[in-house]
Amino acid sequence: MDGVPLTWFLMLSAVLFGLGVAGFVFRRNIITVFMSIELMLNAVNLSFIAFACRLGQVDGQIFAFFVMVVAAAEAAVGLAIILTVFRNRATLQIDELDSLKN
Amino acid sequence: MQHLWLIPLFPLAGFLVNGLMGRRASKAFVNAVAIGTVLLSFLWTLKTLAALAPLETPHLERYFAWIQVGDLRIGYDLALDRLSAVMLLVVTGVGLLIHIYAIGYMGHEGGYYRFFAYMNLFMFFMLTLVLAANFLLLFVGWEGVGLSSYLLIGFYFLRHSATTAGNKAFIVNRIGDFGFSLGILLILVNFGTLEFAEVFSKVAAMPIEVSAGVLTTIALLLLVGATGKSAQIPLYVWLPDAMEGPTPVSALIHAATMVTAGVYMVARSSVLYLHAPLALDCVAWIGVLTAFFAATIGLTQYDIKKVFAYSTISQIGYMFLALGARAFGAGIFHLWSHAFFKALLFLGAGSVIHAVGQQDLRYMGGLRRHAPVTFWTLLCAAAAIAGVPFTSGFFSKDEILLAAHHYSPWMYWVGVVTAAMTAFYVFRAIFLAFFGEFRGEGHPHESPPVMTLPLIALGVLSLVGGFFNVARWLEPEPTLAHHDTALVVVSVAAGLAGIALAGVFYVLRPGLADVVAERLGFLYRLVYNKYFVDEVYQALVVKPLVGGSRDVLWQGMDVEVIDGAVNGVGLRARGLGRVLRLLQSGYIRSYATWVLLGALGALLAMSWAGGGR
Amino acid sequence: MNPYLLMVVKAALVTGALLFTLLYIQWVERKIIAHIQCRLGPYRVGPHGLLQPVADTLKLLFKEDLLPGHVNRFLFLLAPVLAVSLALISISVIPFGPEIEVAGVRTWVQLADLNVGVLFVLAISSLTVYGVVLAGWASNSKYPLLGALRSAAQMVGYELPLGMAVAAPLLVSGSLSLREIVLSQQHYYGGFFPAWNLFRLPAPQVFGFLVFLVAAFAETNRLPFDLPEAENELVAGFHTEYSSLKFASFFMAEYANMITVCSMATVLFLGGWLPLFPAQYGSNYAPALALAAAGALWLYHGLPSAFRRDRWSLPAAGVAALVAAGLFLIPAVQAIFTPLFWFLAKTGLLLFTFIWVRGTLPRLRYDQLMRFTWTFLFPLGVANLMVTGLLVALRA
Amino acid sequence: MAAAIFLIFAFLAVVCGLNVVLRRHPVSSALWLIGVMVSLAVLYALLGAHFLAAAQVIVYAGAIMVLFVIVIMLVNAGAEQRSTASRMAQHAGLPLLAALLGALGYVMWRAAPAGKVAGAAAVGKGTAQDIGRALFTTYLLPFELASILVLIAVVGAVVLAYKEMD
Repeated sequence: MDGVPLTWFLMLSAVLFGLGVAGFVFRRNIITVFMSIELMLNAVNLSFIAFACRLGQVDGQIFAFFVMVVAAAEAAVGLAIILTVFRNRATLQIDELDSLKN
Repeated sequence: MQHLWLIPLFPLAGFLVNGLMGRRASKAFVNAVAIGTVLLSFLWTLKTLAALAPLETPHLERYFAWIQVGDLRIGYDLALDRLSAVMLLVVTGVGLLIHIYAIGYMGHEGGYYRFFAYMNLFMFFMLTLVLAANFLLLFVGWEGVGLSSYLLIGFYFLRHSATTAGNKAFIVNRIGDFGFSLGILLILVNFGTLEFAEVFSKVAAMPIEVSAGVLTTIALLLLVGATGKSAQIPLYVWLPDAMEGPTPVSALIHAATMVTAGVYMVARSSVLYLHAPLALDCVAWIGVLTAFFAATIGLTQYDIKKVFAYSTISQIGYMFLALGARAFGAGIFHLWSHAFFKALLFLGAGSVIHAVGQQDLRYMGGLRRHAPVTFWTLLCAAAAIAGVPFTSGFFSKDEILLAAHHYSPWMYWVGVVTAAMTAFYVFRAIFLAFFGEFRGEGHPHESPPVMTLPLIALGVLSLVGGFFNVARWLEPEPTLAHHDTALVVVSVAAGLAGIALAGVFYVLRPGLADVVAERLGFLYRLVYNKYFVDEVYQALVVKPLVGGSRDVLWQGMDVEVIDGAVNGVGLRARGLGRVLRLLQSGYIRSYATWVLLGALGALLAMSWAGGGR
Repeated sequence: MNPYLLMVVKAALVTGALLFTLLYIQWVERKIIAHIQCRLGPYRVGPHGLLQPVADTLKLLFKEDLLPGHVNRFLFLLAPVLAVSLALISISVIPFGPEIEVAGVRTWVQLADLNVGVLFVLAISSLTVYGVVLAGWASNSKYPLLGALRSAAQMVGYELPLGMAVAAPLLVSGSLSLREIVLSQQHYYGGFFPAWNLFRLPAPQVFGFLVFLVAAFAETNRLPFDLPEAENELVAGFHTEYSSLKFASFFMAEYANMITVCSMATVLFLGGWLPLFPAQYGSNYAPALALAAAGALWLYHGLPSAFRRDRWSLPAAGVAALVAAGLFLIPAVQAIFTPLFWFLAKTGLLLFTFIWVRGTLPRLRYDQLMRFTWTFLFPLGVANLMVTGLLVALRA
Repeated sequence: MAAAIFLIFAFLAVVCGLNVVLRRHPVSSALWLIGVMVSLAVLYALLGAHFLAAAQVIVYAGAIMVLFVIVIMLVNAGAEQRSTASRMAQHAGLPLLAALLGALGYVMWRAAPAGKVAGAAAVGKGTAQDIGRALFTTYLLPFELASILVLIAVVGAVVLAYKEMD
């Protein structure tokens, strides 16, 4: 858009991505962790769309579209997994789900 | 575009349908698919030939690049010329008749669908072999027919002898194929292409001093493959054992089509061989020796299928003799007539076996009355193979012997003696089976029409097949100008003498044969035991090979070195894993941190490499 | 004229009209339900209970605003705000009429025309579920939670057929802008039969309309799909813990949603502000005629009425209607208000259907509700969409 | 005007994003995340991607986040407890995150030194027609694959969650 440098969008995208990473690394609730992933995806989408706008192409938007589709599929399956985990282990603490070690 | 690809495709479709769904399908369905696809192939062959007649120049069809590496392009290309047209007619026509015959012969066997699926698979590979426009595709067909041959020899896989015979055929063929593939590689290295037309034009353009060594090596290596596939000395030992397979298989694969693939291949490479005279001399030697020795063994065998198997080896020896004598057309001519009468001999033998449930000639006899159709058709075939005038075998054998005489007179005389022996052992089998009193048990009976009709068709073809002179068709300008009547008379007389001798030994004076055998003593035992070739091979090749494999390769190489190395690597990996396992904390957040580290690394690597600009 | 000022004026007008409608649609509903059930309905406050909504509003305003101690305070307060604001936003893209000229200013009777207006409405309507869900969850109490869960599943479940039903007329009209969609329905078959998307070739959207209407019932939590607030099993569903103004907000949101979906149905299927028949057959005089008829009826019934109060209130209304009818004969007024009349008539008819259904049909069981959408409504919507797409593609 | 809108909604997005990470209760995080998504939708619209702006709200806020909220309610997730099981994340997380942000900033600073304005040429690229045309021509195969992916996800989710109905 006129007057808004591309870099601003990319900065915002980077900041949101960083927030997502922080959530992923530092949060203990598995659902919140999952939401942090969505936050990262959103941040990346913003980059895609900003580049698409900058280059005057529609391709970046298509990528963002596919990211959304994949995110929807991922959310459906991921949440089903979380529900199953919760049924079996009665916890959402990510650090307690550590039976896949050693 | 004549859509040549359809010809091999039909049997392949039949193989897939029967192989995948045949188990649950009815016999009628399996029959319809198996016969129908071969019939379609046959009809399409006829249509194609009619469209392309008179086929004076080869017809090439390119479909797609199979292998494309640098300049090398090996395509899935099919070609049709007169040589492959003859082969096509033999394969699809005789194949069709044998398929029909098999309905009756295999009617009560288990694995019915499996049998026909394999037969169709064989047809696919054989047609690929015949139609291939380059050496590699030919090799595909070559190996494929070997595979189907192995599968069909071991069809009665519950019989130990059948699986052993299958293995033997496969392994012996492998030796030949090794040479063959080396030959193909040498062609590729020297000419940079595998396409027949290009290779042969480059061969023809090669100066003689360059070509002699290379071409002779190539031709000899190809010949190794041919001897393996076509059961010639020294690799013929698998064919008699291959009679363990069902009789239609023996007729189709081990008499009419597959075993003649070597002849076809040498004829196909005739240009190459003509530029390697030494190799061609080898072909002639191998041919004449095989023809003679196999015929002598055939004299003494009592298993009807073994008799015909040695006869096949001997007859293919004739074909090789023709090829070696530079009479390629004559060789293919004999291939053509041989396909009819030898398929008929096997099918007739199958009918006899079907009638008495027995393969041993000593327990047959007098079947003339019980199985008249079988008798008369077999008689046609026997007449043809014995070279009785104006049957198909007469014309083709005549061509060969003439060429042999032109090439080297002593080979002609060996050929004549072999012809006499051929007539003798074939009629010996006929007389033992059909004359005299029935010596076996049970009630012999004629086969059903579905079996006798193909016999009749092949009988007619055996009698009249020679009037279509394949040799002239393939080589319009005959290499031999003169036609020596005296030589023809001699060979015919030899054949008739063989028949007469057989008649004396087994019809007029039964018992004389045993007396003669006793007189000959050692010689008879030597021939009866097939010159102990199997035993010699066992002692000289198999034993050392197996022993060496066990002690050196298995215990020494495999267990000590390879296993040691593999296990050592495994142990190291486990040791390393014990350390790296500490990373596997089970905490997702730790993993996330590692991912973060990786992402950072990737980012830095990218910006260091100049990305982001 | 300053475009921002114009926008403000338009926004004020639309908001005012909307709030007024919200206030009085409850009165209308109560009256209609009452008459369906052979009652009189509100009658005490004002003539024919006309001041009842005002009284109700005052009552709710002055009731004690309870904030239960066990709730999540932030979300508890956020939920009604979310519900009502989302319900009101969608109205901004609905086109009520064509471009008009008032005192030299040309403008569209629409607050904003987005080129993805339909998607905007869908997006907003997909968010309305949060109001309910958050309310139920923040209440921290079992009935609201159950109501909220039911509501979430129901709204997600019925949003799909709704989306399918919305997509089909888009294909027929070939645009995502609500204004363009209305304009595309402008012609008449044979000179008199309206080419509304409901009837439009090549793919008449009869099934699409039905699917839309049924899904709309569920989306707005109306009977027969008002499971989230089924009073005989869940007390009052998600808003059990709410009182006074916050309760009123949910109430308002529900009616605002109803108005939105009815407007959407009008725009998507019934030709928006376009008249039922073309102007040469006198469609411009239809409003005057209708008002005059209503006025005459009220005068006829009011003058000899049995109730003392009616003897002046009904005739007064009748006279007012007749005056309005007269106003509609003035060309300037006619030009501005006739499209509006048609729009309101169609939307009103649909709203009446909503109320009528509420007065007629019983509530479904929850499993019936879910099975209905997943096994019938959604497949029907998909089939309708595919057939429509096929027909449109064939014509193109 | 555009810059003002950008600044407002970028600020909103960052504030919401911070809250997503900092709030201790999953429901709060989810709601703040919706805030991020809606702000981003506005930014998409600002960039001319109207269709994606709508899709962002419909798909992310209207579908995915509803799922999240419902699941949070179903499992009745409370505020999370602190735990320090992952020493790796505890110690290396923050420095690495800072390094990542620094690297990103560095790359961006190198790539776009100053003043490059997001192109005005883009306006009008991003309507439903443009997206649809690209989706059904150039990206037809990925589109179909995505539909299969979604189908698989539906089946997978049903299979995973089915036990509940026993």
